[in-house]
Amino acid sequence: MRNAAVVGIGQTHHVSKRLDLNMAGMVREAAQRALADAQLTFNDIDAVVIGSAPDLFEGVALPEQWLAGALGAYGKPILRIHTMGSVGGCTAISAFYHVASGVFDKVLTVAFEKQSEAQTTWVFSAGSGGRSFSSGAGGAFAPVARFYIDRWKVPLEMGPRVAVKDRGNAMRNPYAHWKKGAVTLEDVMNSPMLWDPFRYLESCPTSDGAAAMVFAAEDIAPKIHRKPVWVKSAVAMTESLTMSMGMKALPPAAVACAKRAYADAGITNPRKELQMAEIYTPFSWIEFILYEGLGFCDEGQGWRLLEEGVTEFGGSFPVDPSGGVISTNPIGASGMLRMLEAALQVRGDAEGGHQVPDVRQALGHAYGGTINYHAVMIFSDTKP
Amino acid sequence: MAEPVTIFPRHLRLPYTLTAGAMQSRFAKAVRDEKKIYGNRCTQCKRILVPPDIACAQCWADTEGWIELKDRGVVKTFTVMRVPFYGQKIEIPYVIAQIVPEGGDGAIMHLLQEVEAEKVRIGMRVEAVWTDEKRTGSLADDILYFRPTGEPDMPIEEMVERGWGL
Amino acid sequence: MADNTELVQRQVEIEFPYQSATGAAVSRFLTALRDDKRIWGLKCPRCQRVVVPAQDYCDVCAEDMSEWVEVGQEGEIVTWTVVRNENTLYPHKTPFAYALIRLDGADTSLLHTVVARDYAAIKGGSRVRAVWKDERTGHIRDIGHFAPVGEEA
Amino acid sequence: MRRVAVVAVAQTKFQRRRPDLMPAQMVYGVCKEVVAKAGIDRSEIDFTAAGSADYLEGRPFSFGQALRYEGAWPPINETHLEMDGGWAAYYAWIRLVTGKYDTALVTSWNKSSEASIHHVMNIALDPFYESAIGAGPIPLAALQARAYMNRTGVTSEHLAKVAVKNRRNALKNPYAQVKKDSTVQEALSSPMLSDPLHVADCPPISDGAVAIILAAEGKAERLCSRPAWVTGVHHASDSGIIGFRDLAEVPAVRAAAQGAYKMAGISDPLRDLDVAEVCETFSHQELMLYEGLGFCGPGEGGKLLDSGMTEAGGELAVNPSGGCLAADPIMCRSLVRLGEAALQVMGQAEERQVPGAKRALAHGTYGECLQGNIVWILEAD
Repeated sequence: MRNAAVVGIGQTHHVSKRLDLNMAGMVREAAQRALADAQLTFNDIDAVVIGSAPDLFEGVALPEQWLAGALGAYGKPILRIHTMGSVGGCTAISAFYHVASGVFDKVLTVAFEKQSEAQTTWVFSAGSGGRSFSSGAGGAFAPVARFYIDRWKVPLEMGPRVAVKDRGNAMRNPYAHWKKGAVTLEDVMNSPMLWDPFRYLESCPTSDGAAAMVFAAEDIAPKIHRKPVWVKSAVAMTESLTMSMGMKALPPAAVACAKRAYADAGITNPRKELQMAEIYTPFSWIEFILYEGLGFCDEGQGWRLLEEGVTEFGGSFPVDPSGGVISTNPIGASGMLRMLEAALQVRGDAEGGHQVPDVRQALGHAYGGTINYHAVMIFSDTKP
Repeated sequence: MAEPVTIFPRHLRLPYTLTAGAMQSRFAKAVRDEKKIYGNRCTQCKRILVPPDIACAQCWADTEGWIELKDRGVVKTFTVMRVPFYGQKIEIPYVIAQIVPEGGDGAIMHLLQEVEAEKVRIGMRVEAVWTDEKRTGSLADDILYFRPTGEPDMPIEEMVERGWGL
Repeated sequence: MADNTELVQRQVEIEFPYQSATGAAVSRFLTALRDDKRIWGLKCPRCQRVVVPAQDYCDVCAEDMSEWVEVGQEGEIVTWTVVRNENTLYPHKTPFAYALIRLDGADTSLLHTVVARDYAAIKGGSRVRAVWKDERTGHIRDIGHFAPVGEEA
Repeated sequence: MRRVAVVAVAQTKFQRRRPDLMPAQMVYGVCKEVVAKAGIDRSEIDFTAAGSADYLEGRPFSFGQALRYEGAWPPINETHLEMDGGWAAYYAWIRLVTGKYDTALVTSWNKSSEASIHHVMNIALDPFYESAIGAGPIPLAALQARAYMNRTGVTSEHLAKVAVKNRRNALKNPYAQVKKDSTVQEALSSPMLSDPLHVADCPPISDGAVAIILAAEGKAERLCSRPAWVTGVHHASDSGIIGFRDLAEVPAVRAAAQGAYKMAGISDPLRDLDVAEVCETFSHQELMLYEGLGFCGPGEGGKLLDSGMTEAGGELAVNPSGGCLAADPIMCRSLVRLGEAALQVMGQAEERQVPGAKRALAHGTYGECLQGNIVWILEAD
C-alpha cells in the first residue's frame, strides 16, 4: 500500500442556519476552501467521496446524484458513504484508501449536514408509524452515560466539566458554532436537563456546515503542499447495534478500532506518542467512555483524566481543542471535522489560538449509531 | 416589492406499506391477541432473544423455539426525554427505559410511568400495563407503559454478570 | 415458523415541511418568476453555456457563475413524453406531457410540463410558450405549464 | 495493480413482494450462503461493504438493522454506502487493491415493494426545479427514450425486442422475477405508461438481496477453482440535473467503459468480450448501452440488436440473466449484474451459462437516465 497525505483542508463557518447557501453551495464552499488550500481546482481532482448522515435531514434522497456537478464530479467517480454519526470519519478514510490503493492520485472528500432544513430529533422518529420512543441522538446515548455513572460511581459534576472544557476551547476556534463564550460549571449545572443525564450545555447543537479534505499520493503530495500531513492509520470498525448497549459501557468496536489503528501506526502508548486527539463527543459523559475505548486510560478511569486536567487545552494530552462536537455538530461533517482538526494540528495550522504546541502525531476519531460505528485516523508530520 | 425568495418550502409526504415479516408478525399477533411477549433462543449461545429474531446478533446463528416471557422485568438503563419534536405523540417529559423481560436476555424499549422521573433507577423491577382498547400488535401502543412493582432492585453487579449487554 | 399465515402491515408516511434555503442564484431566479414573470439564466465563464434554470455553478465545469442573461418565454421542445398513469406528485391531471424545453437564448433545457390540445401534434422542435399562473409564490410552477405557441390563451 | 477476483456469489430469488422477511433480514441468508460457498469462516473476512437506501426502507439509519445479519460480532471492519451495492463492491475492491486486506464481503438489499419508487426517486432530483415538477423514473426515462429514438431512428419495435429477449433469457434464471416467452407484438400492445414506453419496456418492482465475496490473489485461488478476476473497472457520473444533459447521449457510460477497457487492455469489446450483464432499467437503455460501451458505433444500437449478436446464443450475449427488465431490486441492481457476470466467468451460471465464457463485462447504474455508471471487466485465467 502506498502512502497518502492530506494536502488540502477546508471547512465552513458552522452556524445553526446557513440561509445564504443551499446544500450544493454549502458543500462547494468547503470543497473550494480545501482546493484553495491545496492550490488545486476541481479539474485536478480524480475522484470525489462524499458523506452525510440520513438523507432525511435535508429531504434530498441519494444526494450524490444532485451534488455530483456541484463537486466537480461530472464525468468522474463519485462515491457516497453513510455510517451514521461516524460518516465523516469513514468518508475521509474512504478517500484515503482511494489514493493509497494506487488507483487515484488526488481525491477530494466532502462531508456535510444542513440540519436547519428539517428538525433533527424528528428525523430519528421518522417512519415509525404509531408512538415512537425514539428520543433523538441524546436519547440514544443517555442510557449508556447513565450506566457509566452508576457503574463507576463517578462524581456528577464530571460530565458537566466536559462541557466547560469544550465550550471554552471553542472560543479559540473561529469555525466553531458555539460563540457565546466560555461557560462555568455552574452555568452547565443550571442549564435545563434535556435527556438525563445530559443538560442543554452538555449537548451538541444542530449545525449547518461542511468539511472537506484533499488526499494525494506520496510522490506528488510534497509538491502540492509545503507540509503534507501523512496518514499512518485509517481504520473503521462496526459491531451489531445491540452490542454496544453493553453493561460495560466500553464500546467493543472502539476498542477494536483503536487497537488496529495503534498497531498500524506502531503506537504502544497513545498518550505519549500522540500529542493530542480530536474525538467525537456529542454529549458530555460520552467523552470518558471514549477515553477508555480508545485506550487513553484503563476502564473506569476516563473521568479521572479530565479531573486531573490531562485533557484540558493546556494539559499534557489535549482532547478536542477545537471545541469538539459539543460546540459544533453538522452531523455528517462532524466526523470529518475531527480528522481535519487533527491534521491541522499536525500541520501547525490550527487558527485562532487553538493550536496545541509541537504536535507531531495526532488522532482523529468519529463514532455513530449506538456507539457501534467507529473510525480512527492517525496523522503524522513524518512519512511512514 | 415583496421580499426575495430565500426559503423554498417542500412539504414532503412519502407513503410506505411496511410489513413486519413472519417472525415479527407472530410476535405482534401474540401482543395483540394474547397480551403476551415472546422470545426465541439462539441455537448456539442459547440466550433468549427479545424481541425474537431470525438470527442471533452475537453468534450470527439461527434461532429456534418460541418462548413465553413475563410482561414484567428489570430496568437495564433509561433516560428522561424532555425535548419536543415534530410529530411527537407522547407528552414530555417522559421516561424511556430499556427493560429486560423476565425469562429473556434482550431488552425492549418502553415508557415508564407511575413514578417520578427522579426516582427511576437502573435495576428497578417493573411490570407492563396493557391497553384494553383495540390493540394493533405494536408493543409500543398495546402496552401503555411499564410501572414499578415495588420489589427490591436487581443489583448492577448481577446485571453485569448476566451479560445483558450482549 | 409454524404460524405465518397473517402478516402484520402498517401504513406509514414520512411527512415533513422542509425549509430548503435556495442560495443566491435560485433565489433570484424564483423571485423573478414571481415578481416579473421573467426567466433568467446564468452564463458559465468556462463553457460559455447559458444555463436555465439558473444555479450558482455550472454542473459540467463546476465553475461559479455570476453573469445573468435573460432568456425568452418561448422555446422549442427537445424531447417529451405524454404521461398516462396517475401519480399524486403530478402537477396536472393526465394526460399531460413532461418535456425538456430549450428556451430561446438558453443552452440547457428546462424540465417542465406541456398542456396541449393535441399531443399527437407535438414534435421535436415544436414551439411552446410559458403560461403563467396568476397567483405566484416563487416556485418553478409559477409557470403553470408550457403550451404550444398559439394555444397559450 | 494487485489482482482481485469475485470468488463467490449468492442471491435471493427476486420477487414482487418479500413479506416474510423485513428488509435487513433478507441479508442473513445470502451472507451465510456466500460465506459457505467460499468455504471460509466469517472471521476470515477482512472487510465488509454494504449498500442500501434509507428512503426506500422508510426509516433513517435503516442499514444498522442489517449488521446483525451480516455477522458484525465481534466488531468487523465495515463501511456502509448509501448507494447501489455495485459501488459498495467498488469500495471493497479499492480496499483489497491496497494489499492491506485479502477478502471482502459485499452485500446489498432492497425492498422497494414497501415504498413508492416514484416518490423516493423524485426527491433525489434537484430539489428546486426538477423535483418540484413532480417527475419520477418512468417519465424521465421516457424523455430519454424519445430523445434517443429521435437521434438514431431506433423504433418502438426495437425496444419491445429488448424486453422480449431479456425476459425470455430470464426463463433460464431461477433468481429472476419476470420471465416469459412472448412476442414483440405482445410487448407493443402492453399499455402505454409514458410514451414511448410501454409497460413491457419498464422494470418490475423487486425485493431481494445479494452478496458476493471478493478475494485478492494468493487467497482467491484457494477459495474458488476458477475465480473471476477483475481486470478492469471504472465508474463515472453524469450531471444529476436532467435539463443539463443531452439525454440522447451517455457520456458517463463512455467514461466508465473507457476507464475499464484501458485497465483491461480491451480495444474491441464486441470481439474481446464473451458476455455482458448490463443495467437496462428501461428497454431503450440496453441499446444506448451498446453504443456507450462500444459494442457498436453511434446510432447503431438497434442494428446490433437486429443482428442477433446480443441474443443468448450470439457472439456477445447481453443479459443472459434477463437483466433489470426481469428483476430490478434498485439498490442491488448493479451488484447483481456483477454477480451474474462473475458466475458466467466462474462457469457457475447453470442453465443460463454462456458456453466457454472467459471474459465478461458487468455494468451498473444509479440515478435517472443512466446518470452514474460503473463498468467491470472480469476474466478467467
